[in-house]
Amino acid sequence: MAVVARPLPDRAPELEITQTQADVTRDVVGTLGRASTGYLLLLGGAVGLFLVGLLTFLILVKDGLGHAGYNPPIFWAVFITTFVFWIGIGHAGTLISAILFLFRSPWRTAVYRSTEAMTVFAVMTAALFPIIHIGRQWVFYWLLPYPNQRWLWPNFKSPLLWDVFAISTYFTVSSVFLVFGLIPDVAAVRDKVTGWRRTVYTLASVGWQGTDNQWRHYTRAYLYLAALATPLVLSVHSVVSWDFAVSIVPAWHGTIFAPYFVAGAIYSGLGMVLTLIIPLRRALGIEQMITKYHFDNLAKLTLLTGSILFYSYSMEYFVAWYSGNTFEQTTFFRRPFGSMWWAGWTMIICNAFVSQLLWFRKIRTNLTALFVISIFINIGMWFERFVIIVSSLSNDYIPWAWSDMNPTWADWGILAGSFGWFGMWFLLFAKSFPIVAIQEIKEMIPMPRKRGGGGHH
Amino acid sequence: MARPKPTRRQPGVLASFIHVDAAVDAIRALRARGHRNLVVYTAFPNHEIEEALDQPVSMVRLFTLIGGLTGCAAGFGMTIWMSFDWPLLVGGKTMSSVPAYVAIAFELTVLLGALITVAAVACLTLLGQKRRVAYDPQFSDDRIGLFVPSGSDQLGPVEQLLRSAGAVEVRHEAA
Amino acid sequence: MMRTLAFVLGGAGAAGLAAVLAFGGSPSAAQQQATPAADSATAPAIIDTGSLKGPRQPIFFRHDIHAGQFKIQCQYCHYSVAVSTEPGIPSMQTCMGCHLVVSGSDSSAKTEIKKVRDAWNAKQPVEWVRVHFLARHAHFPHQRHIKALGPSACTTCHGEVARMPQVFKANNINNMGFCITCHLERKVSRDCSVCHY
Amino acid sequence: MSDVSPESGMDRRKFLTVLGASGGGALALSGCSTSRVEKLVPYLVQSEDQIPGVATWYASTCTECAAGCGVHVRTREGRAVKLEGNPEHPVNRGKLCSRGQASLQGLYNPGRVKAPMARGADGRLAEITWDDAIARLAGKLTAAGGKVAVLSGAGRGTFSELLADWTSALGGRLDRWEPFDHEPLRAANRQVFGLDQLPAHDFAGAKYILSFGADFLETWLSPTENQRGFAEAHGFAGGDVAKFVHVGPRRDLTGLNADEWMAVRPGTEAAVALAIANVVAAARGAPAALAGALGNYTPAMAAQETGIPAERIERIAREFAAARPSLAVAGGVGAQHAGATELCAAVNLLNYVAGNVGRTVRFGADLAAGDGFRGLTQLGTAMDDGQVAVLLVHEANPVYALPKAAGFAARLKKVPFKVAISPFLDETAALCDLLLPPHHALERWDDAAPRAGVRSLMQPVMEPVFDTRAAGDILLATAKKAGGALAKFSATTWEAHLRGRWQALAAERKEADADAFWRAALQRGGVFDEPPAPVEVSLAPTAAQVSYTRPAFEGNGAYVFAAYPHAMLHDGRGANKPWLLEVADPVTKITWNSWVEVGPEAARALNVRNGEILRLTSPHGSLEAPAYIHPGLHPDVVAMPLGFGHTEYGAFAQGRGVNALDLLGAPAGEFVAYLSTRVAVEKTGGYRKLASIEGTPRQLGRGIAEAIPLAAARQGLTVAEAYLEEGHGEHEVNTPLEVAALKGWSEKQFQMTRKGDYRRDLPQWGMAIDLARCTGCQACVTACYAENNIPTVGEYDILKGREMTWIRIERYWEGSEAPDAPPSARFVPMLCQHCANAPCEPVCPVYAAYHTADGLNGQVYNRCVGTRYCANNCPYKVRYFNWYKYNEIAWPEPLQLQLNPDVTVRARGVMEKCTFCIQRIRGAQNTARLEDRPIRDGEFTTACAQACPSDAIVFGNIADPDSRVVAIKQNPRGYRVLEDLNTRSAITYLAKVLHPVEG
Repeated sequence: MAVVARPLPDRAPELEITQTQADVTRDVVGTLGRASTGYLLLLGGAVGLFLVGLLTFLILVKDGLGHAGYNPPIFWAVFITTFVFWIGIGHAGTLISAILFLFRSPWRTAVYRSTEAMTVFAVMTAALFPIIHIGRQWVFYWLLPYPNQRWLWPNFKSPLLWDVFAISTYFTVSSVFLVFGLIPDVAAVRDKVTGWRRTVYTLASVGWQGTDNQWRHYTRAYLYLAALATPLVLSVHSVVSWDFAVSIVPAWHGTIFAPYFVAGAIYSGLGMVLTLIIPLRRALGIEQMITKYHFDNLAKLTLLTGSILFYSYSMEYFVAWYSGNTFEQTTFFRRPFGSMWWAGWTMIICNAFVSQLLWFRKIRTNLTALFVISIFINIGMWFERFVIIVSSLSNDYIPWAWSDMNPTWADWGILAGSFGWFGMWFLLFAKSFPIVAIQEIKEMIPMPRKRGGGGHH
Repeated sequence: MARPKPTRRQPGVLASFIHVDAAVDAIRALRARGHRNLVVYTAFPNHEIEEALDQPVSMVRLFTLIGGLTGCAAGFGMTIWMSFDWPLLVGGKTMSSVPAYVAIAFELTVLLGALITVAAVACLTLLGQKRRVAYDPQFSDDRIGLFVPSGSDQLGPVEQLLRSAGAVEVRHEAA
Repeated sequence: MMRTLAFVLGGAGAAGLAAVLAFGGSPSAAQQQATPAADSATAPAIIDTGSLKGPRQPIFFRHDIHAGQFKIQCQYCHYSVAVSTEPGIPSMQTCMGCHLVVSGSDSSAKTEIKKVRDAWNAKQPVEWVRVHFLARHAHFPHQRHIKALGPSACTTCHGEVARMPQVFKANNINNMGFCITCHLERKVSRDCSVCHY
Repeated sequence: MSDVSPESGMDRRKFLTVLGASGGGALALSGCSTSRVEKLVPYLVQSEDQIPGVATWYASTCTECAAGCGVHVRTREGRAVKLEGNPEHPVNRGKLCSRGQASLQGLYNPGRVKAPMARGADGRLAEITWDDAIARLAGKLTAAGGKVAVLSGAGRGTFSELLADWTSALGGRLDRWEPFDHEPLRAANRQVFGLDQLPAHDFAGAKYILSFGADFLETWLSPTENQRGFAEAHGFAGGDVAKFVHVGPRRDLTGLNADEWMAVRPGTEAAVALAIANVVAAARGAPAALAGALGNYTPAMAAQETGIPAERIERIAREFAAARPSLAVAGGVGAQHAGATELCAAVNLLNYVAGNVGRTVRFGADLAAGDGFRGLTQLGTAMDDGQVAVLLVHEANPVYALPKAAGFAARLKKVPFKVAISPFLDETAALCDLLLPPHHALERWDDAAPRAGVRSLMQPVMEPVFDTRAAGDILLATAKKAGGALAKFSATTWEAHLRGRWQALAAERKEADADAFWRAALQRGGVFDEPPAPVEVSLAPTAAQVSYTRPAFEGNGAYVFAAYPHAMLHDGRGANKPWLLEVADPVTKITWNSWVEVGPEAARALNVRNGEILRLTSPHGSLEAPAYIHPGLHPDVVAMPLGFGHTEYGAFAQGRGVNALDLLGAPAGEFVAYLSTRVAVEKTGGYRKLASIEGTPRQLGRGIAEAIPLAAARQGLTVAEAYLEEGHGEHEVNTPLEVAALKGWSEKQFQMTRKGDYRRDLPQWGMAIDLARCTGCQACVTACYAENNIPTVGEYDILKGREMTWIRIERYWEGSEAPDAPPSARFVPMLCQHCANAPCEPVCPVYAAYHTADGLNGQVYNRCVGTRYCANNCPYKVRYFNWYKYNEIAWPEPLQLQLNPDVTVRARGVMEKCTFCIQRIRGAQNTARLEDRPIRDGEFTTACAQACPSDAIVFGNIADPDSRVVAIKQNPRGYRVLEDLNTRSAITYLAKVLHPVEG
C-alpha cells in the first residue's frame, strides 16, 4: 500500500520507516523458518567447531591440563583470556538494550534484539570457561555455597567467588531481559504462522494478547529490568577486572582496572555487534530497518570506547613510570619490548589506533570498512586480555621463575570450540525468533488517524 | 502473563480499529457511559490509549524494591554467617571482611530484584478477567482491539457507539 | 636379644590367656557364666552367615565371640592402636598363641579354627578383607584418639564390634561431617591441616 | 588424594596391605597388585621392631662414593623410605649429599637386575637360578686355572679383604678401581712426603682457602665433610669469614662459592701454586733446599704462564701467608690434566711452607682409595695377552667410565668368560656372559673403613626387592661349590663371615664382650674412634724436585676441552636415578640432558646462544650438544659434564645426552686425564632448548639474595644500613610519621586476625636460612623430593617450566658479564615463605589455601579444585601444579615403594607446595601428646634443614623466644624477601657476607 510517511520530530531523517506496521510484522516473521543453504553451511561450521572444542575438552579432562600451553609462572593463559573476551562481548548487548533504552536513544530499536541475543550467548560461552580452566573440572560446583556434609562454605573473599555470582547473575538477568522483551513479538509471530509452529509459538508467547493491562505492567517491568541491568553490566566486568586488580601481580593491581575493563568490554562488544549484524541484515533482508544511521551511531560509540581504551593504555604506562615501582616498570617495559612483543603491539594497534579511524564519517558509514575494523577490534581485544594475563604473569616478582608462553593445539581447540558454541546458538536463535524487535519498530511508525493525522489513505 | 483458560466466555462486543484516535474516542465515550473493565488490545503500548483509560501506575515497582532489598540482605547475611560458621584465616584478613562481600550482595540485589519483578508481572497479569475474553490475531499486527463486556441488552447501543466512533469491524460475543 | 625376649614374653602371655580360654571356651563353662537374657555374654550360634552384614572374610572370625563373649581387649590383637597412627592387625602368631590350645567348641568354630592352623602351618598369611578404609587424603592418628577418649573408645567410630559376628561399617567414617561433629562437640581443632596433609 | 585410582599402587594405605609378609619387601610387590578389594595381610610372625605406622630407623653406610658417610635409614612397614645422615658418624655428622640420598632410588630402581642371568646359545641374557649361576661360575673358575682377574669398585672393608683373599686363593689378580681416584694427589704425596696415602683436610680450621681446581664441594675426597668444614670457615661464624680463592679455568659449584676467582689458562695452576709457595717461603723463611727449588717460580713467571697479573698473584700470596692456618687443596678433576701430579706436589709444598701440614692437612687419616688406574692398564695388557680366562667385574663399569679410546670393551671381548656382579645391567654387565645381581647396600650386611679410626657397618633394612644375593655370599657360595683352593673359606654365610671379622676386631680392641661390642656398633652404625693425631711428616728427598711444565694438549682445536664429573650424576652412576636427573646441576641448572659450556667470549666469537647445538671435534671423536653460556669459564675452554650418554643402565639413563669421554684419548700413565685434548667447535645450526629450571639469572636489584660487606657485617649493620653506608641506599619515600602509621595499621590488621582457633597459643613455625653458609649444593632439594613424594616430571615438562621443586636453589649472577669482571654467583633457597599475610590464601575460592592455626600456609589437596589463582598471586612463585597424572607416571614399579606413607600423593589437577614438612610436625605433636609434654625445640626439623650439609637452614617455633630459630632471626643480617609486600613471611634470610673485592 502507498505510504506517506513524515519524519517525527525526535527522530533523525535516516530513521524514516517506509513501512506500515503490517509490513513490519510480515517482514520480520518472514525472516523465520525456511533455512537457506548458506545458513545451513554456517550452522554446520559452527557445530563442527563446537565439536572440536568438545573433543579437546574431553582430552584435557582425561589427561590433565598439561596439554595446554601453560608454562609456569604462567598459570592462567588462553582459557582465561577467552573467558574475559566473551564476557566482554556480552557487554555491548546490554549497553545497547538497557542503557540506551534508559537514555531513550531511538536508534537502538532496530539492533537491540540481536545484540541482546549476542549478550546471552556470549555469557553462556564465557560461563563454560571457569569449568574448562580448572584442574579438576568435575568438582567445579565446590565454588557454589551449597550445604554439604563437609560443613564447608566457599571463600567469599576470593574474587573468583565474586565472578561466580556476577556471571550467573548476569546470565540470568540478561536472559530474562531477552525473553521478556521477546514475548509480545512471539505473540505477533504466533498470530501469523500456522500448524505446529503455531503451537510452539503459542506456548512461547505464554498467552500474551497485548491487552492494556498486560502493557501497563509490562512496560513498567521492562523499565525496571533495564534499570537493574545497567548497573549490573557495569558491575560484571568490574568484578572480572578485580580478578586481576585485587591480586598483587605487577600490572594487574591497578585502580583503573574496573573502568578500563568496562570500556574495553563494551568496545569489544560493539566490535562483535558490527561483525554480526553487517552480514546479518543482508542475510535476513532487513536492510531498511538497520540503516547507515545505526552504523554511524554504533561506530561513534566504538570510537568513544576505543578512545577510553587508548587513554587507559597510556595511563597504565604513565603510572608504571611515575610510580617508580621497579616491578611495574619492568613488566610494562617488557610488554612491547619483551619476548612477547608481538602480542603487545597487536593489542595497541588494533585497539588504540585502528579505532581512531572512526573519526571519519566516510569510514563510519562504509560498511566494508566497518566490517574490517570490527574484525580488527575482535582480534585486538582478545590480544588485550592475552597480554594483560600472560605477559604480566610471565615476568613478575622473582626473575628466576620468569618464562615465556606458547599456545598449543589444546588452546586453539578450546578457542575454536567457544566460537562454534556461540555461533551455533546465535544462528539457531536468528532463525527461530524475531531478530528485530517488532513491537518497538511499530512503536516508531506513526499510527494512522482518521482526523488527518498521517497514517494512510 | 500466562492466563488460565476459563470455561465460560465473557459476553460483550469486540471491535477493531485502524485509527488510534477512533479507538481513543470510543474508549472515552464508553467510559462516559459508565462502561468499565474495557479490554484494549494493541500490538505495542500506546500513550493516548493509556491516557484514555487512565489506569493507576503499575505496582510492579514495589516488588522490584522488595526483591532488591531481600537480595542485598541475603547477600550480606549469607557471606558473613558462612565466614563465621567455619572461621578460616586467609591472607591475614579479618574473618568476615565486609568490603569483599559487597560484590556478592550487589549481585544478589540485582538478581532477586529482576526475578521478582518478572514474577510480579506474571502474577499481576494473571489476576483480572475470570472469563475468556474474545481476541483477534490482527490485534498483534496492525489493528487496535476494543472489547466491551456487556449484557445482551446493551449489545445494540454499544455496537452503535463503536461504529460511530469509527470501528472498522464489530463482533458480538455471546456468553 | 630383645627379639627373643619379646617372643618369650609374648608367647607366655598368649599361653596364659589360652589357658583361660580353654576353659571359657568349653560350652559348659560358657553356660555357667552366662547370666540369662539381660547380658548377652554368650555369642549366639550363627547358622545363616550369608545374612550377616559386612564383607565375607576368608575366615569367619567372630569379634562377638573374642571381644564380646571372652572380653579380650581390642588392644590384645590391635596391638599398636595406642602408640601408632595405625591400629595394626594381629599376626598369625598372635592367633596361634591361643589356637594352638583352643580348637573351638562347636563344629563351625572347629572348621574355622582349622583354617587358621592350616594357614599357620602353610606359612600363608590370611588375606582379610578390609572393612574400614579411610580416604587416602585424610590422616587419622589412632593413638591420639585412644589417648583422648580412652581404650574403649573404638566403638565411637567402629560401632559395637563386640556384638558383631562379622564386622561391618557401623559409621561412614569417610563422611567428613562425622569427624567434624565430634570435633565440634569436644571443642578440639577443626583446622584442615590437622588431618589433611 | 580423593582420586588416586586404587590401582595406582602408591597411596599410603597400600603400605597397610603389606603390613604382613615377615619383612615386607617381597610381598610389597604383590601388595601393589591391582586388586580393587583392599586386602589386609597380617604378618606371620610379628617382628617387634616393626610397628605399623611407626618408622623404624637403621644405621648403615652410604656406598655411593668412597667417602663412606654414615646414614640412618627410615623404614616404614618394612620398607626403606628415606636416607638421612648419621649424626654420630665422624665423616658426615648427620648430613647427606644428594647422591647419598638418591641411593634409595638405586634400591628401588626399575633397571635393577631382578635375578641371575646367563648368556644363552642365542647370545641373549636369560634368567637362571642361583644354584645354576653359582655352579657355572665355580666351574669356570676351576677351569681357569689361576687365569682369573677381578675388577672391583668396592671400597675398603671386610668385603674387599675377602675379595682379595678369594682372588689370591684363585691365584688371580685383583684391581680395585674407582673413577676420580685422586691418583695425582697420592703420587704427589709420595713425592713430597714419601707417604702413599690421602690426608684429611680440615676446612673448618682454615682462615684462608686456596683451591687449585679441587671441586671439594662436589666430588673431591669427602664432599659432605668438606662442605661442613667450609661452611664453618666461610659462614661468618664467630665474626670472621675465611677467604676462599679458586684457581682454575672453570668455576664449578666450588668455584662459584669462591670470594675470588683466578681464571688461569687451563693446566697452569701449578705455576700459581709455586709462585705463591715461593712468596710464602720467602716470607716465612723456608729451608734452603726448598727456597732453591722455588726460586725460579716468581709471580712474574706465573703471570706470564697463567695470564693473571703478577701483582694479583703477589697479593693473594701475601694474604695467604698472613693467614694461619691456611689451606691449599689441589687435584680433583678440576685439574686432572697431564701436569696434575706436578700441581699437587706444588700445592703440597705450598701447604708445607705455610705450615699447614699437620694442622689443616692431616696425614694419618689415610682415606680409602682404589688401586688406581695403573692396575687397570696392567689388567688391560693381561687381557690382551690372553692372561685372563675369567674376568669378574664387581660394581664397576669401566666400559662406560673409561674413554672409548681406552678400548676396554674391545679387550673385554678377548676374555672367554666374563662375570658381572652388578645390581644394574650397565654397559659392562651387558657385555658379560654371567650376571649375578648383588644386594643393594640397604639389603645386605657389610662394613666399610673409609679412613683410619672409622669402621662403619651396613645392615639389611628390609627384605631384598628382587631375587638377589649379597656379593659376599656369592663369593662364599662359589668357594663352597668350587672347593679346591677356595675350600678354605669356611664361613657358611657372608653375615657369619662378617661377624667373625668383627669378633676378631673386638679381640684386637680388647673388647670384653664381642656381642655387646657388635650390638653397640650396629646401633651407632659402626665404631668411630677419635681421629688419629696427624702423623709427623717430613719432606722426602724428592720433595725439591717440584717442577712446572707448560701444559700440552692433544689436537689442534681452538679450545681446550674439560670433562668434569656431574655434581649429581658423578661419573654417570647416578644417571639411572630420576631425582639426580631432575634436581638440576647446581651451576648451570640444567636437568635431564647434556650440554656444552662455553665462556661469554667464546660465545661471542662463535656467535652462539643458549641451546644452539655445537659440534665438538677432538682427535678421538666428535659429538654434539646444545650450548650453555657459562660466565665462569676461561675463554680458551669449553667444558662438558660426564655422566650422560649411557647405552645401557636402565630406561632413565639410556640414550640421554652424550658421553663427554668420547672426546678423550686413551689414558696414558697413572690416571685418566679429563683435561687433555683440544677440540674444534662449530655450530651445527640445530637448536635444542635446554631443560633448565633457570628463568632470568639476574636479580634486577630486587634484593632476593642479599649480601653485605664483611666490614659492615662485623659492625652488625643491617642490609639496608649497609646499602646506605655504600651510599646507594634508596631514600625513604614516606615520612617517619607515615611509616609509623602504616606499620601500626598493618600491625592492627594483623592482630584482628587472632580469632577462634587462631587465638589459642600454638607454636608458630618459622625458618631461618643463612646465605653465608649456603653453598647451593641442593642436598635440601633432593631431601625434599624424598620426604614429600615430589614427582619427577621429566625433561618435556621441565622444558615447560613445570618442575615440582618445592624448594629450589636460585642461582643469580652478580656483576657484569665483561671478561675483566667475571660475575660472582649468589645462591638462595626459595621455598614457600609461609607468609602470615599470604597473598595466595584469600584468592582461593574454596579455602584450599588457608592459614593454619600454627602459622603454616596450609594447602588442602583434596579441597583444591585447581583454579591456580594462588600460584599467580604468590610473589615467590613457589606453588606447583599437577599438570598431568604425575602420581601415576612418576614412579614406575618398584620405585613407588620409596614413597613416604605419611605424605599424600597429589593427584592431577591440584596445587601443591612446601608444607614445612607438616607430616613431621604432626608426627612430633602426636608423640608429644602421648607423653603429655610440649614439643621441644630441635626435637624434629624439616627434611631440608636436616639434610643441609652446611647447616644453613634452621627450622623451629618462632613463638618460643628461646628457640634457636628465633635467636638466628634476630641476627642483624636478617631480611625477608620482598618484605615491602607486607607478606610477613615466616622465613628470614641472613645476608651473604662478602669479602671486599680488591685489585
